[in-house]
Amino acid sequence: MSSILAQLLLNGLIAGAIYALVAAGFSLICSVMKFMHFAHGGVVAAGAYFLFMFSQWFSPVPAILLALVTTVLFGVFMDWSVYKQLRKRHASNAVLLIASIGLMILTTNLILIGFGADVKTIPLAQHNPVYTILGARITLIQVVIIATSALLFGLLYYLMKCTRLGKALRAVADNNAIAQTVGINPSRMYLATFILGSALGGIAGMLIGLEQNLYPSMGLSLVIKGFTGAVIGGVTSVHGSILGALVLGMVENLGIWYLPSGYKDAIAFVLLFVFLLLKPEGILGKRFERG
Amino acid sequence: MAFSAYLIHLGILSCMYVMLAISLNLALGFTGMLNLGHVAFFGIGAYITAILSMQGLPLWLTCILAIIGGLIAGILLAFPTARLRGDYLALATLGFTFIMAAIARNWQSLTRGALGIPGIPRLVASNEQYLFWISLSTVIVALLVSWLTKSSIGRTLQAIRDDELGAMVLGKNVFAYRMLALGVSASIAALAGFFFAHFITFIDPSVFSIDDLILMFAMVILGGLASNKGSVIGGVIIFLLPEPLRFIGFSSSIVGPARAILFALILIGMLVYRPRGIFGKVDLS
Amino acid sequence: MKLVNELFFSLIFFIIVSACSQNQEMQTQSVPIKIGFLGPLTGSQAVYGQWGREGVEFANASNIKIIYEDSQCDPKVGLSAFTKLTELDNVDGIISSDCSSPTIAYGTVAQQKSIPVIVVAANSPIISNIGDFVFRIRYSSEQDGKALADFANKQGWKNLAILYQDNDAGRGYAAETKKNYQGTIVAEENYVLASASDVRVQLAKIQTRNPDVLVVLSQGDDGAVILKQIKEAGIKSPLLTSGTAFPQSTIAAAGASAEGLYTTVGMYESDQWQKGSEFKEKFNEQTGKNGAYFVALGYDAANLFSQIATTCGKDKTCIRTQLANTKLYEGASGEITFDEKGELITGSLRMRQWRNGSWNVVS
Amino acid sequence: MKSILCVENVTKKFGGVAAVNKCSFDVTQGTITALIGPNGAGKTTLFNIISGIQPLDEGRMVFQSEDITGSATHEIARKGISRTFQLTRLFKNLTIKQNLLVAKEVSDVVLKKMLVSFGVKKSLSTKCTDLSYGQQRLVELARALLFPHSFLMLDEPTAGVNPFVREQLKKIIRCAAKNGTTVLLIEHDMDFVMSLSDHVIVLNEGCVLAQGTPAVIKKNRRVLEVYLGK
Repeated sequence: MSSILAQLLLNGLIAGAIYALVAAGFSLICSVMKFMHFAHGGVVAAGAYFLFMFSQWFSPVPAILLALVTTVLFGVFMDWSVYKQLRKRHASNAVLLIASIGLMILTTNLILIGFGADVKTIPLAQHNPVYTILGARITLIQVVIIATSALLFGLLYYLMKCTRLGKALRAVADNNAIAQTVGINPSRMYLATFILGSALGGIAGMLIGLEQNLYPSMGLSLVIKGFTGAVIGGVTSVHGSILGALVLGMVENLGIWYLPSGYKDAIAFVLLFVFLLLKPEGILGKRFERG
Repeated sequence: MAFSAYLIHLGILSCMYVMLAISLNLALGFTGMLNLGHVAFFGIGAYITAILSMQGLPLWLTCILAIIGGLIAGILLAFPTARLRGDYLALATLGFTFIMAAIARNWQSLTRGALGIPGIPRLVASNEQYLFWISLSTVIVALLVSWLTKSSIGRTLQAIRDDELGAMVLGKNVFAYRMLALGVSASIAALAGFFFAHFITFIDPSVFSIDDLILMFAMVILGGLASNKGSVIGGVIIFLLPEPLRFIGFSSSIVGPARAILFALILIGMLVYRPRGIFGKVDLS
Repeated sequence: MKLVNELFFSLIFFIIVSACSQNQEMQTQSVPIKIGFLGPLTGSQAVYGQWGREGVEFANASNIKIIYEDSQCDPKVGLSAFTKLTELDNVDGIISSDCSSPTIAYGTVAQQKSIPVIVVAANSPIISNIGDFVFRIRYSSEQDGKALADFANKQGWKNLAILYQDNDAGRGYAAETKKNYQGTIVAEENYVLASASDVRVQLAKIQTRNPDVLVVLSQGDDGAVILKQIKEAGIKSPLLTSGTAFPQSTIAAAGASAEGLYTTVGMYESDQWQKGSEFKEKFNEQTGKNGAYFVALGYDAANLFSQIATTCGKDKTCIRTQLANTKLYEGASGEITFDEKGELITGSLRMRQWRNGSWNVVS
Repeated sequence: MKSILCVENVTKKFGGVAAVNKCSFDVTQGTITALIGPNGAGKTTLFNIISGIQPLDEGRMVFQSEDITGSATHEIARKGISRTFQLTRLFKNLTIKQNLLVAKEVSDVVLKKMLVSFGVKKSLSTKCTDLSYGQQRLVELARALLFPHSFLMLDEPTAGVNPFVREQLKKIIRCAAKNGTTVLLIEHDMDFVMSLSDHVIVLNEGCVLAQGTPAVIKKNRRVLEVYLGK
């Protein structure tokens, strides 16, 4: 029985790590710019599809780099063309949320026209050896996913807490107006946030694309799990969201060990409800005070 | 004759969407509640009448029970979300829609799960009669909501939307009013679900799909927040707008996604260039 | 910023202009019989609509005019599209390469309006008793389930586990397999398409029951991931599935993890059907794509309507009777004969196994 | 003279800092009582505690011999406590008429008369966003007066208003007091306070430093030290 338990915990860790990759980018953008960037799912899906496209013409390493750059450009273009116009018009974050849902639909359907509807897999992922730890089986890509999300946890913690950029981002997140009085230019910070957030989204998309199938509406289901994890961990803290996403992965996988597996999404949302009611600031976040 | 039958069909579905837009506007436009759970109430209404009418209950009874079911669901959702505002309320209510979809898919003894419920009795034989009944009830719903929003209750709802604290200090029990708004909005959505179930005679968990949710939001925002006239016109425009796409000579693999892209562009375009929509006077706070 | 403005308004202007021009061109057509095509061209199931459409277009029968509509795999949109086709274009027949829920929605109305419908993709058992105007030319999930159960009985496997996708097709397969299986069902797990990418927990639950054989019933496009995860989970027991659920593209995507997979097979996939192999070659030459079963079904549906149109013209009841008496029609997808409920009669399906890169028929 | 409101040992801490610290005082029925003190003395926090917006950590509040500690804002309001805010809070998307009707359903005639007497020369259907700052303060005060109340709390009514509106406010407050309303107001403008109030309570660092008639308070050494500094 112990090997099954080990497999369950490992599955929870893998699923949690995948959600964490999405949650990291989502919560970075959400904490600095104070709105739920739903279309981050579209950026993640774009990352996966760009890797699929480039890996057909280039060898793996250039394909990955090209895919990352194009995803960042796509994310920044999204901010420039829609969110920036809304910010100029002092749109509330509810308006930004609805606009991001609109962008999510737009991206999904652009992928549908561009890449067609059928499910794709990325050719790079063919040789994927399986390892066994304590009786539980894990593939190379899954190890890379867990390692990346752990690395991101540390890197983002370091970035936000110990670098000048991180302090500036947190200053803008805490109070945009006052941050300006000390010479921080918020629009440059927003650009940096979107570049970083979209890069995280691109990395998430590529790794998830290697691990699972690619289908046009993959972005939506991923971003929903991503923001649920972010809320659990604390939307205002990036590394908190990564932790929250891991918790979500664990609870989901352990949950459907006892419940019928059809309730997997429902478990995620009951968890979201519980945190929204009892601890909206999440495990590590601070009160999400807004004007 | 043929063209009129097609128009009647579109008329029936437009009435359904107008009811959904008006009721969503009551929560979103008048009370300022970003409720992404509106499609769940629609689904609850559809399932209640489908399950009960298959047991042989008369349709006027299942209609009332569907409305009451919607009311109860709206009130129940008001409790856990009492303290939530803005994006957090949006996330929680979106979660409610997904939970209802999972229940519809997994509680197989009640809802037959993914197989859905076929053979739901039609309300009336011909579509013309159906159009009469659904447009009658749409007019009644529109009058009820516009009376409510013009009354002192409606004024208090708008006060709560603009400044909750200000309303509280004037003795208004904000939670009770929000519960009322969500309850009424939910029961109208459930009524729309009732008409849908008896028109299409087959429902399955896809009634809880969030694609419809985005459609409803586009209708309310295009029409204008806190304007019932706006929701009616926004509902009709958004529903009928993609119809000409059917007649365009695109190769059909483009027509499908083009419709969704058209919606998304309209939604984003409205939010950027005209956030108040056509008739709205209020910004989404 | 100006750019976004122009782009946005020019798109709207372009759509409206081309909408008006399209109407004139429709009137001047000579009047062959008109057939409406309904299928999902967007959404997660869009691949089924697109396969069916490719088959129908490939047939390009001269005496029928096809009008395509997108149902988005949604009953509301499907019914609107159906009403437009039957009321506006007053089509004389429908080819449905669609999901079950829209098919059931407009199938019931087609039956009332006595419009013949050929169902190519929808799998739900409900469709077989909609009425005598609705015909289905693909072998149904019942036949699949029965063939899988008989094979497992014959191989002497005592305990069987089932993993199926929780939709009408998956439920139909699972129910039929359980009905015909003599051994004990040790585990029954399902998953939802949206989170299909992760069935590890279901597999872990199945492993604790250590079944002799695992039956996997999915809608095909997520099959590759499931096979990969089964291999990763180290499940050694033989794998059984339905032929339509695992077309060649999924087998290719699954790569090494499809090794040793048994699937039910109609005449078409197993290349036992001469006309089927010819169709595949012709289709591959002209389009460069390999013709999935659903493409062949679309092709047959168009040809059936075209052949019947020569005798019946626009008389819908005549089309229905001709369809009902179709006997041993040699289609690309196989031999087509309908039973009294309009379902395809096929001999019991054969089984085949995928071993080092090729199929070999086993029963 | 009966006291309408008793505040006993009220304490409110914000993360260790005691904004209001064991503060006790009574407000006598029918008087105009002013609450003064340097910035950060806890005046507005105290107002928010009385109207139930901020929960208190310790202490009790009794209004017309009924304990209102911990009751919800709308319940406290319904007991007859009406208030205005330091930063005017009007329902921005609603007209003047709608704003006033939320407080109490009255005929247009009454509303028009009130606007005239307040010196607000705008039609009832003007949207609040089209009013000047001073006019907005007057409309908020009108709304507070319209709301059925016996106790009126005003948070810095004269902040940022021109002298004409200031005189207008003085007239309105005197008239309200004459009709039996008890008024408690926070104010920094000493002439306004001294010429208007019957009783003055001086708050410093969250507790009551001194209280008495304006004349007594003017000469109280400790009050001068706190205001003018040692």
